[in-house]
Amino acid sequence: MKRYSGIFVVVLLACAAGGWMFFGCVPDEKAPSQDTMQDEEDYIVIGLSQIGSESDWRNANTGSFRSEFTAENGYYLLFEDAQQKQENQLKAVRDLILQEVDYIILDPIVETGWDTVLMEAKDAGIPVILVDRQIVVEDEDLYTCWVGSDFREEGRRAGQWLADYLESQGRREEQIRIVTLQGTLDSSAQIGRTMGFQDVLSAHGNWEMLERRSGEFTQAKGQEVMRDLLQSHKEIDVLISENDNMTFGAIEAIESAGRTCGPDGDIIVISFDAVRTAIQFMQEGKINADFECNPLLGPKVSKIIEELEAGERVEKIQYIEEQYFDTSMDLEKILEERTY
Amino acid sequence: MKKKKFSLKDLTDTNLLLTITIVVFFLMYIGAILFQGGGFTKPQTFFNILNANAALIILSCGLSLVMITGGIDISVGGVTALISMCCAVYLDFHGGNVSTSLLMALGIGLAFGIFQGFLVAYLDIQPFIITLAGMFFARGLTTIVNTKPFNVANEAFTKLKLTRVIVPGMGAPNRRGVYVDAYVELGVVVAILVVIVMFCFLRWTKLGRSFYAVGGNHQSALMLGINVKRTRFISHVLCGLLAGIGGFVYFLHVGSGSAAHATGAEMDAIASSIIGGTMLTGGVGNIVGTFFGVLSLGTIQNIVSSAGLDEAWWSGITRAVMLCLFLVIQSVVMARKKKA
Amino acid sequence: MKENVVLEMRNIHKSFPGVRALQGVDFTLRKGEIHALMGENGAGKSTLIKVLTGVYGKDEGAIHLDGCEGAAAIHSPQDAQKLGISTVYQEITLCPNLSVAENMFIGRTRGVGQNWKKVNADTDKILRSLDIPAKPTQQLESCSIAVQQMIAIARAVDMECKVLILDEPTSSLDEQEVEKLFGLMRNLREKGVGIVFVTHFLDQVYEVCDRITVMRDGQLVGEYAIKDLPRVQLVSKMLGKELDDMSDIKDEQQEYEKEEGIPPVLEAEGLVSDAGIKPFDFHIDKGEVNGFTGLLGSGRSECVRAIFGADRVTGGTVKMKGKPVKINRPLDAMKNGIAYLPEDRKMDGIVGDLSVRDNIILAQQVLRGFFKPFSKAEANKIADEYIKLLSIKTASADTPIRSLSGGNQQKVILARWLFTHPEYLILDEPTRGIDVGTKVDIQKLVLKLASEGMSVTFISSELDEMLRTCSRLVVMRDRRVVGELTKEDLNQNKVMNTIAGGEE
Amino acid sequence: MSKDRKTSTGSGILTKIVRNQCFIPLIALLLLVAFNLIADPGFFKITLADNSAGNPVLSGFLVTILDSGSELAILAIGMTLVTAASGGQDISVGAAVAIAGSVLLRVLCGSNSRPETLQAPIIVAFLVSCLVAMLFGAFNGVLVAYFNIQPMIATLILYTAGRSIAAWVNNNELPVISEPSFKYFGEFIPGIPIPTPFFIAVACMIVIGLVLKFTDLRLYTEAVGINQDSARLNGLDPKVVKVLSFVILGVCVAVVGLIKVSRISTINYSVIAKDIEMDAILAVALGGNALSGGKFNMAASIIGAYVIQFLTTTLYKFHVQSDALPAYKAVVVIILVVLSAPKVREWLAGLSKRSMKKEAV
Repeated sequence: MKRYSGIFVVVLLACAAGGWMFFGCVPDEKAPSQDTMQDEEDYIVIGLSQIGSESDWRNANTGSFRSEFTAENGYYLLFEDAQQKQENQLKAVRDLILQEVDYIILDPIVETGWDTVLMEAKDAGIPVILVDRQIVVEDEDLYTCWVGSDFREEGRRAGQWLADYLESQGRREEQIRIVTLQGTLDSSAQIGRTMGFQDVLSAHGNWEMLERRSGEFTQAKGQEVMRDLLQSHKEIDVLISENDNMTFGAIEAIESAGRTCGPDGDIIVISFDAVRTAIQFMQEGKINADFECNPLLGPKVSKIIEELEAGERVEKIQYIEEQYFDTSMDLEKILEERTY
Repeated sequence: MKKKKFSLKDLTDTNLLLTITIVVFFLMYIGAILFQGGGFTKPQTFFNILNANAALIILSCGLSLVMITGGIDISVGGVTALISMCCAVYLDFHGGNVSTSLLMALGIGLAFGIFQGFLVAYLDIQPFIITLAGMFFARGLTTIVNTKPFNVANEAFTKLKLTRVIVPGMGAPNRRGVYVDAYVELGVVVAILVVIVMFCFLRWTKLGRSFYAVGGNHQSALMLGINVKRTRFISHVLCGLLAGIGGFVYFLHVGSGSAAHATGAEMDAIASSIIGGTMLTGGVGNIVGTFFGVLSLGTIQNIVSSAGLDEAWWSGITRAVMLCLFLVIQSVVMARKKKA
Repeated sequence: MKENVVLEMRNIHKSFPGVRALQGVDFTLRKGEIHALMGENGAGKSTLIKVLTGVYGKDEGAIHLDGCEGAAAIHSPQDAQKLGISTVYQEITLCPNLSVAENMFIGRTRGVGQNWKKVNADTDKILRSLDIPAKPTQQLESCSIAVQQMIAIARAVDMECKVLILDEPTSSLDEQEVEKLFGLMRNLREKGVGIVFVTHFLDQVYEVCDRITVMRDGQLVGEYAIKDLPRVQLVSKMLGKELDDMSDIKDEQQEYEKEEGIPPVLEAEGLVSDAGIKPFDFHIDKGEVNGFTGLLGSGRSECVRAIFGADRVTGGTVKMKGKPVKINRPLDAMKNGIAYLPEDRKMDGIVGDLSVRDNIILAQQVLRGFFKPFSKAEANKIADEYIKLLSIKTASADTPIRSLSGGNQQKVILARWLFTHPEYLILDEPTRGIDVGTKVDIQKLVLKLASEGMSVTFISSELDEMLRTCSRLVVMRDRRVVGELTKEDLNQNKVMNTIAGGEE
Repeated sequence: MSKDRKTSTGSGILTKIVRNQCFIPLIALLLLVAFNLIADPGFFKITLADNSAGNPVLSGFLVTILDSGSELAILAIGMTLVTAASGGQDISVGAAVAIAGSVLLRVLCGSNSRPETLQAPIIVAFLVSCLVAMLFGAFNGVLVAYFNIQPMIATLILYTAGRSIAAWVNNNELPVISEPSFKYFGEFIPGIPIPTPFFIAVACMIVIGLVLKFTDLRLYTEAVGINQDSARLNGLDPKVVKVLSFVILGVCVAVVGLIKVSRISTINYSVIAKDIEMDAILAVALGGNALSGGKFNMAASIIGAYVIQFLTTTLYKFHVQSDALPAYKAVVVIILVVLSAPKVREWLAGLSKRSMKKEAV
């Protein structure tokens, strides 16, 4: 009887293969299927390969693309969530190539390992726009341009702000003990911000970096690591936290350890990203300064795409405008304008 | 018996479940082609599913072996991560060569298999708890070997990684009209070889059949003169060995070492085996089914993402629904058996 | 070793924790004979066979095989197979998920490869030669139980064994199939194979066997040529009562007189369950002690399980005190005042890791409901009371029941059901595997309870216990009620004759 | 012989202590304490200081253990029951916590993910999340009891889908609660220097203690876990008891969800209560409860949970990477499991007998 089941399976396989031939290869040679045709006629199809949805920043970033590339604006957006894995992202880009999108927007998880897949995109004639994080490739022509924040500049500005702030507080000559909550190691934000701050740090002999630990950009981890740091270092004057989510966690840890932070507290907190909640924290006096890492890349990318559609050349590296906030500003007003 | 008389009742449990799996897979794929078109019409989409899941296919084969004997192994994901990290470190920091790293991968897999197999088979410890510990251990050890995720730059390895096997006649023109050959990665070839070898092993060797015997009723198997302990032991060792191969294929696919690699791979592998018709209670299962089980999961992911659904949660839910469905089918088959 | 002897077991001892399963048993099997191994349940037949086939190790004694120098070393089923001992067990020990051919050949040869084509062809040949209606590639499970049994025998036969053990192979076969099997057995006898045949069907023994070895309570009763041992004597030897012992009077039991006008405590009509018994009628009156008797496998346990709702009841009606009741699950029965002490103490009776106290209160606790637990003090009081009442030997009420001896475990279970104050108590083999003192205690208790107005159904493999306690016996054979004996009919001869099938 | 008996009664109390199920986890705890005492007595320092809200609060490693161990202890309660009744473990608790937390936030926030005020009383939100968690527990239970699927595999379904469902409940947004009183559950109530989760854990322990005392839960669960057939013949319905144990675990999950979400006032679907199922199973095993079901000791499980937290915190203190922790835990598990394997025990018993004999000679 096994023989019959075998026949059954073979028949099935044949059916399926036949189906494939019919639905797959045949229309392929003649014309694209109806769906894609409609897409190609009416819309510019954008494929977005996003890292995940691990933080508010990321969600604001995704949201910015979603609200920019709408049908009303003449776009069709295919969204691929890589759930923090490069392998998923590689597959996502390949799938997008196969789906013949017009542009691929890639927010790379790590810096390396992109050559092949970008080559495939190039071969398929699909321009790739990198956003947020940067990559290392042998041939810079593999991608069209990069849009994002200048992390090193952010770090440098944070250092500079700290120097100014300490001076204004009259603590210029004091021994300043600093701890850093780093982001996910080897991410461009982590490298940039750490190095930028290091640039300023090395110019100040009285600043001492007690410890740098990774909080992996998450709130839970930030809280955990900060709790640990507080227990192993008695005196901490400054906390540099490389994103807001970690900062929130760290503040929890600081408070539950019975310490205080912010302008009136004993630990100066400098954070990055400046999401809405962080501004609220600033209002409550828990964060001293926050350096924006603007997630609203949608409009800028959309402008670039318009230029490309028009056949223009675009700049290879495009920094997005960024600001910073500290407690001396009119936070009420900022908060009102803040959309994320 | 004439073909007319053929009915589902005549199928063995293994073949019945296998048939269900294959039917579901092809219905799903044909449905995707019909309703989503786009990328699914291209053979390369299918090959991409294979490329992305080659390692999972191998891991699932190992799990199927263990599950057929009535056991379970949830350490395979951890072992995969450990292997990719060890190989990456070895290749990049110690200038090792690729073939030695392959041996290392197999060695690690075997070591886990032998250790766990011994504890399970000869000390009668529940396989679930011991392989759970194995998973913990492998994951932790991965971080101890190296914390940071990094891409391997070793030339020989990169060359191997980029090796592609062209599938003749399956290519398609891309949007520029250039004909692109369809390809699979080296890992897929390995995976298919593994599937064939394991299929033959289970189908035609005495040891393979005794796997079924032990899983079906280990008391009977003992009475039939099968060395039950040794059979169980071998199933774990083979699973370990396949985890070694799968780990290396995974490493070859991602080309990097990271503690976060292959998270949840063990659960995916178990789910694939179940969907592929491997009975949890042992004694029923088929490697071909497992192969299609993996493909079904991969296809679901593709369908979900190209349908524009937010992949991160939709794929989770659809997979769970599918798993639930197949578990209930198995349960019903079991009930049917008991009644008869 | 004597001429013609293929297997000789001498002075075999085997103990399990709390039980001495085999005590110095001898067994001799000659070439070309069919040798019946007889005994009631718990007599040690299965243990003896498992020792012979290496499933259990023996504590003492030696096994000699024809063609082997000295004592044979049998430590595993594989060893036994290699030495030419093949077994077909009572429960089918083939793998249901493999094909027929695979079942025939797996585990028999060393090496990796197997030429399945040849295996299938060989299997086909064997199946044909033995007239077994199965295909080599068929999944075993899709064959009927009888065919599976025959395949198991075919496998054993094909292994060119010197000793073939058939452990109740006929229990699931119909007459034609049994005939076929007997043909096969005679055929093998001609070829010089020694066959050990274990069965409960006396007809079959007298039809096919040459010699009988009888065991009782882990001991050898004797070895007899078939012509020297008439049927009734065989039964009496199995049950441990000589026929001339008929003077044994029911001294302890008062004659039960039915009170007129009161409906029976329980009345069942056409009751049938999915455990494979034929529909039966049954009733019991207030203060009556009756019993089901019959050999093992005759369906006596299944009957009471059906009454208690332990098996799925598929038909029939039950009335209690004249009122119809529905009993679908044990709790229904318990609520109606029925208590059931199950046959298999280990599997169905005790909750091994729980303390004696918890085991005593369990049933009553379930009746009382989830939100009304006994306080620890109450439970202890109850436990102590019953420990004293039934003189249960235990270190304390806290001791896990597992560590008690069989008899005391049984008393605990009895205490559990007495504590529910049932109107109708079913005792299925309450005296199996326990010491003599406790046996007597339990019988006395049954009579006392009956005199206090409780109805009791008492089942035992030991006929004299039944005769001593019961005022009415329902006799069963082949899962069917074949007779009901009361008053003057209640004597060994009559009962044994009814069990044996009314001949002689 | 008589000599033997004397020594055995003499050491009776000792054997009783050693036999007690709490013995192993307590010994593990003592070992950890001793290790920390030697390595750094500062581990045990507890300081009282004001936090940002001006409340005096206790801090120190011990407080951290009591605080962070709460979730584990609560889950260990439910896991112990499930293990006892079904002879298997629920691996979906982490995912279920994510669902419970997500539902809680959803009810509290309404449609707006950043509400200024709570849209519903916390108690209502908690009850809703409790109900949802119980439903998911019942789902697992039904698969296990009525479909006869091994618990680990049955709960694999929810394990796979749970976090996705959690994200779906809130449309993949990350709601943030700004209401300060919501933080009380995960941090401190003003004026009380001990972290609230500890009180919640204690409350759970008291509740389960009372339940075990005033209902038949223990007897039913153990009877079903030890001998299902026997339990059925005593009028119990093993299926119902199994489902019940999963539903109780659901309640525990909801409580943990509340604490977890309250701690950070928001939720991260992929990280919240990650791997907590493994720790909870470990706690049960460490408490000396058979993973194959049957008799259980709730206190031992709870102590087991705190021992694991103790181990975790100790490892953290010595700067073990948080990702490397599982390796150390795995070693502990393997040693425990191997030591408790019947075969190894037999072998050890044989070994000690032999050595005793040698001594006698």
